[in-house]
Amino acid sequence: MHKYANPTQFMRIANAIYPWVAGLCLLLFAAAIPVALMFSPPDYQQGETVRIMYIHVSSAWLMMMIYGIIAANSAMFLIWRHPMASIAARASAPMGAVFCALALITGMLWGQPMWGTFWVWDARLTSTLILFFLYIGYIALADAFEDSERGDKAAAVLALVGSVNVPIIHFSVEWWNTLHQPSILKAGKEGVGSSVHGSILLPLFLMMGAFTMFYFALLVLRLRSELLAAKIRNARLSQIAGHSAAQPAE
Amino acid sequence: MVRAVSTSDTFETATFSGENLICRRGGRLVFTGLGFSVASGGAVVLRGPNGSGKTTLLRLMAGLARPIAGRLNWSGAALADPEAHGRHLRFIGHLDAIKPAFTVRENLAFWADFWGTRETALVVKAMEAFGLAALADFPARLLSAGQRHRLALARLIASPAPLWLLDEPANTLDDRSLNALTQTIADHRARGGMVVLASHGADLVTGGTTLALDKFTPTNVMPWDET
Amino acid sequence: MSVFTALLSRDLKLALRQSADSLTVIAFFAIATVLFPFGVGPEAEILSRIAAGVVWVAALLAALLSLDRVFTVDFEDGTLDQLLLNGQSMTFVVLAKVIAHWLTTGVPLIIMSPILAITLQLPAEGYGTLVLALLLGTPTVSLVGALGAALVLGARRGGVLLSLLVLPLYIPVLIFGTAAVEAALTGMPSAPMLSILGGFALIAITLCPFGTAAALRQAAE
Amino acid sequence: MAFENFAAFIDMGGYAAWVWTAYGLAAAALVGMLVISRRTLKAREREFEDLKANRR
Repeated sequence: MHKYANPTQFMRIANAIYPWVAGLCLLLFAAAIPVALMFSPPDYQQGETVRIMYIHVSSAWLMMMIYGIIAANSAMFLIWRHPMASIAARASAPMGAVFCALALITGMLWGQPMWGTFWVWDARLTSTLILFFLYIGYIALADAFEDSERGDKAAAVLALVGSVNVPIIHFSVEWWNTLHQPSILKAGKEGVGSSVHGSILLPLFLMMGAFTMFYFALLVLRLRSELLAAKIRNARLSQIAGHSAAQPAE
Repeated sequence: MVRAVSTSDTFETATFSGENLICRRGGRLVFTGLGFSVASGGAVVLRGPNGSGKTTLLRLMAGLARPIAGRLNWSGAALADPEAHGRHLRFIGHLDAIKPAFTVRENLAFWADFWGTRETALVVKAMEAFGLAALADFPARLLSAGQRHRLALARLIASPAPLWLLDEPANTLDDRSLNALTQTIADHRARGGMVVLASHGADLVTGGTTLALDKFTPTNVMPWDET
Repeated sequence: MSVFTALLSRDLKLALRQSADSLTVIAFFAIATVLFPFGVGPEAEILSRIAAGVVWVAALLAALLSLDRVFTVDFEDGTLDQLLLNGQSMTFVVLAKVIAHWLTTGVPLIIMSPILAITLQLPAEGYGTLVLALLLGTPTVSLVGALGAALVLGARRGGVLLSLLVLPLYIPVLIFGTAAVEAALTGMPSAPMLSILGGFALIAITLCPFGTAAALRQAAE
Repeated sequence: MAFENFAAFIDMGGYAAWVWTAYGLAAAALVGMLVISRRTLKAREREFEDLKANRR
C-alpha cells in the first residue's frame, strides 16, 4: 500500500493507464451519445424527456461516487497520512461539485416537463442540494489556509463529518417531506421505477461508464497538476530558505 | 522587590531526549537528523539564525507539533501518549495567553488551577518572584508588554513542572527582570528541573549545553533533482 | 477533573465580565425574529403558522454568530497552546468550552424564545414544546458548531466559512425542532420528535468532542 | 433509429428545449472542466520549467 502512496510511483502507474482510460472514455461517449439521443426508443410514459435521465442519473452517480472517494481518501489521509490521498481528494472535489450541480440542473430540466415544476422539496432533491453545499464548503475550507497541509487536514475532517451527516440529513428530509407533502411526486417516481426496462438500461450504462471514465481520466490530469503545484511551492520555499541561510547569522 | 523563590521539594530524576527528528513546516524541511538530550538539573540553549527552527523544535518538544520522523523519549521510554506529556512541562512561547479582562492574580490562579496545582501560596510566590505583587489586583489589560511577559513567565512558578520550554524568554525584559529570570532558572535546575530555551541574546544559564540548529538545516533538494 | 472545572468556571466568569458579547447575540436573535412580520405581513394566521420555524432559524443564526468566537480568541492569544498542554485529555477542554458556550448563549436563547414567540402569535399549546425542543436541540447546535469553529481556526474568512460548513449540518435539528412544535399544535404527540432531538444530541456528544479535539490539535500544529 | 426524420430528432417530441438544454449544459460542463484542468496543468508545467531554468 505504501508503495502507491509515493507520488512518483503512483504517478508512474496513473500515467501508464491514462491513455487507456481516456481512450475508453472517448469510445464510450462515441457509443453513448448516439444511443442515448437517437437509437433508444422514447419512454412510453415520459416520451423523449427520458433522454435527460441518462445524463441526470450519470451525474448523480458520479457526485455520490466522488464523495465516497473523497471520504475514503480523507480517512486514509488522517489515519495513515498518505500524502497522495489528500491530493486525490483535493483534485476530485471540484469535479464532484460540478457533477452535483449538473445533477441538480438536469433534474430540474427533467422535472419541469414531467411534474410541472422545476423544484420540489423532495428528499432526493434536497439531499442533493445539501451535498452540493458540502462540496462548496469542502473546497472553500481546503483553500482557506496559508498552509495547504492544514487545509488538507481540516477538509478531511469535514469530509468525514459529512459522510456521517449526509445519511442523517437524507433520512430527516425524507421524513419531513412525507409529513408535509403527500406529493405529486410519488406518481413521477413510480413512473421512473416502472419504466426501467431493457431499452433504457443500455444507454444509461453506456453514459454512466463514459462519465466515470471521464472522471478518472481527468483525475490523472488534475493529480499531475496538483503535484506540480506542490513541487513549485517547494522549489520557491527552498529558494527562500537558501536566501535566508546566505545571510549572516545573528 | 524582585527576589528568587526557593522551595525545598525537588523533582523526580528524569531525562528528556530526542533522536533523529525530522520536521517540516509549511511544506519545507526545517531540520533533519536532530537529536538532543537533557537530564535533571540540565539546560539546553538553542541557537541558530531565523528560520533554523528554534520555535518549531520547542513546539515539537512540547508535543504541540509532530515530527515527520524520529522520536522523543522521557526517561528512556518513547513518549507513548503525547497528551500526557503536557504534565511534564511548561511552555512559554511568543504569545502570552493572558486574558485582559482578568486581574494579574486571576490570570495566574486560573492556570495553577487548570494544571491541578494544589498550593495556592505558589501564585503569590510567583507574583513576588517577577515583581508583580503590587499589580496583583490590576486588570491585565493595563499591563505593559514587559509586564505581560513577566506574567506569562510567572506561570512557571505558580504551577511547577520539571521541564521548562522557553522561547526567547529574555525578550522585552529589563535588567532587573532578567536577573530574576536567571535566578529562577538556576533555582529550578537546583531542584532537579530541566530547561530548554531558545535565545540569541543574553546568557540566562550557566553550564548548559548549546545546540546550534543550523547544523541540522538540510540542504534543500530542488524538485528537479529528485529521482 | 481540574482541567474541566477550571476552564468551565473561567469561561463563565469571562462571559460574565464581558456580558456585552452574550447580549449582542440575544439582541441579534430578537431583531432577526422581529424582521419576519415585516417580511410576511402582520396577519396572525400566517405568523402563528411560521412562528416555531422562525424562532428556530433565528436561534440557529444567532448561535452561529457566537460560535465564531468560541476558540478564536484563545487561538489568537496563545491560550490554546496552553490548553493543549493540559496533560490529560483534550476532550475535557472541548467539553468545558462547549458547555460554557451552551450556558452563555444556548440558555439565554431558550429563555428569550417564548417572549419572541408571543410576538409571532404562537398558539398557547406550543410554548412548552418549543422550549423543550430548544432545550434538547441547542446542545447539538453547540457541539457541531464547536467542531466547525475548530476547523476554521486560522482560516481566511473564517466566520463566513463557518456558516457555510455548519448550517447544512443543522438541517436535521431544524426539521425535528419545528416538527415537535407543529405536532403539539395539531394535538399530536410531540414526544417522538423530541426523543429524536435527544438522540441527535447523544450522537453529537459522543462524536463531536473527538473531532473538535483533533481539529484543535491541527490548528496549533 | 427512434426518429422519422431529422426535424423530429431536433424537435424531441416537443421537448426540444428541455432535452437539448440538458445535453448542452452537460457538454459545456465536461468540456469546461477539461479545458480548465488542462490549462492550469500547462501553466504549471511552464512555471516549473521557468523555475528550473532560473536555478542559481
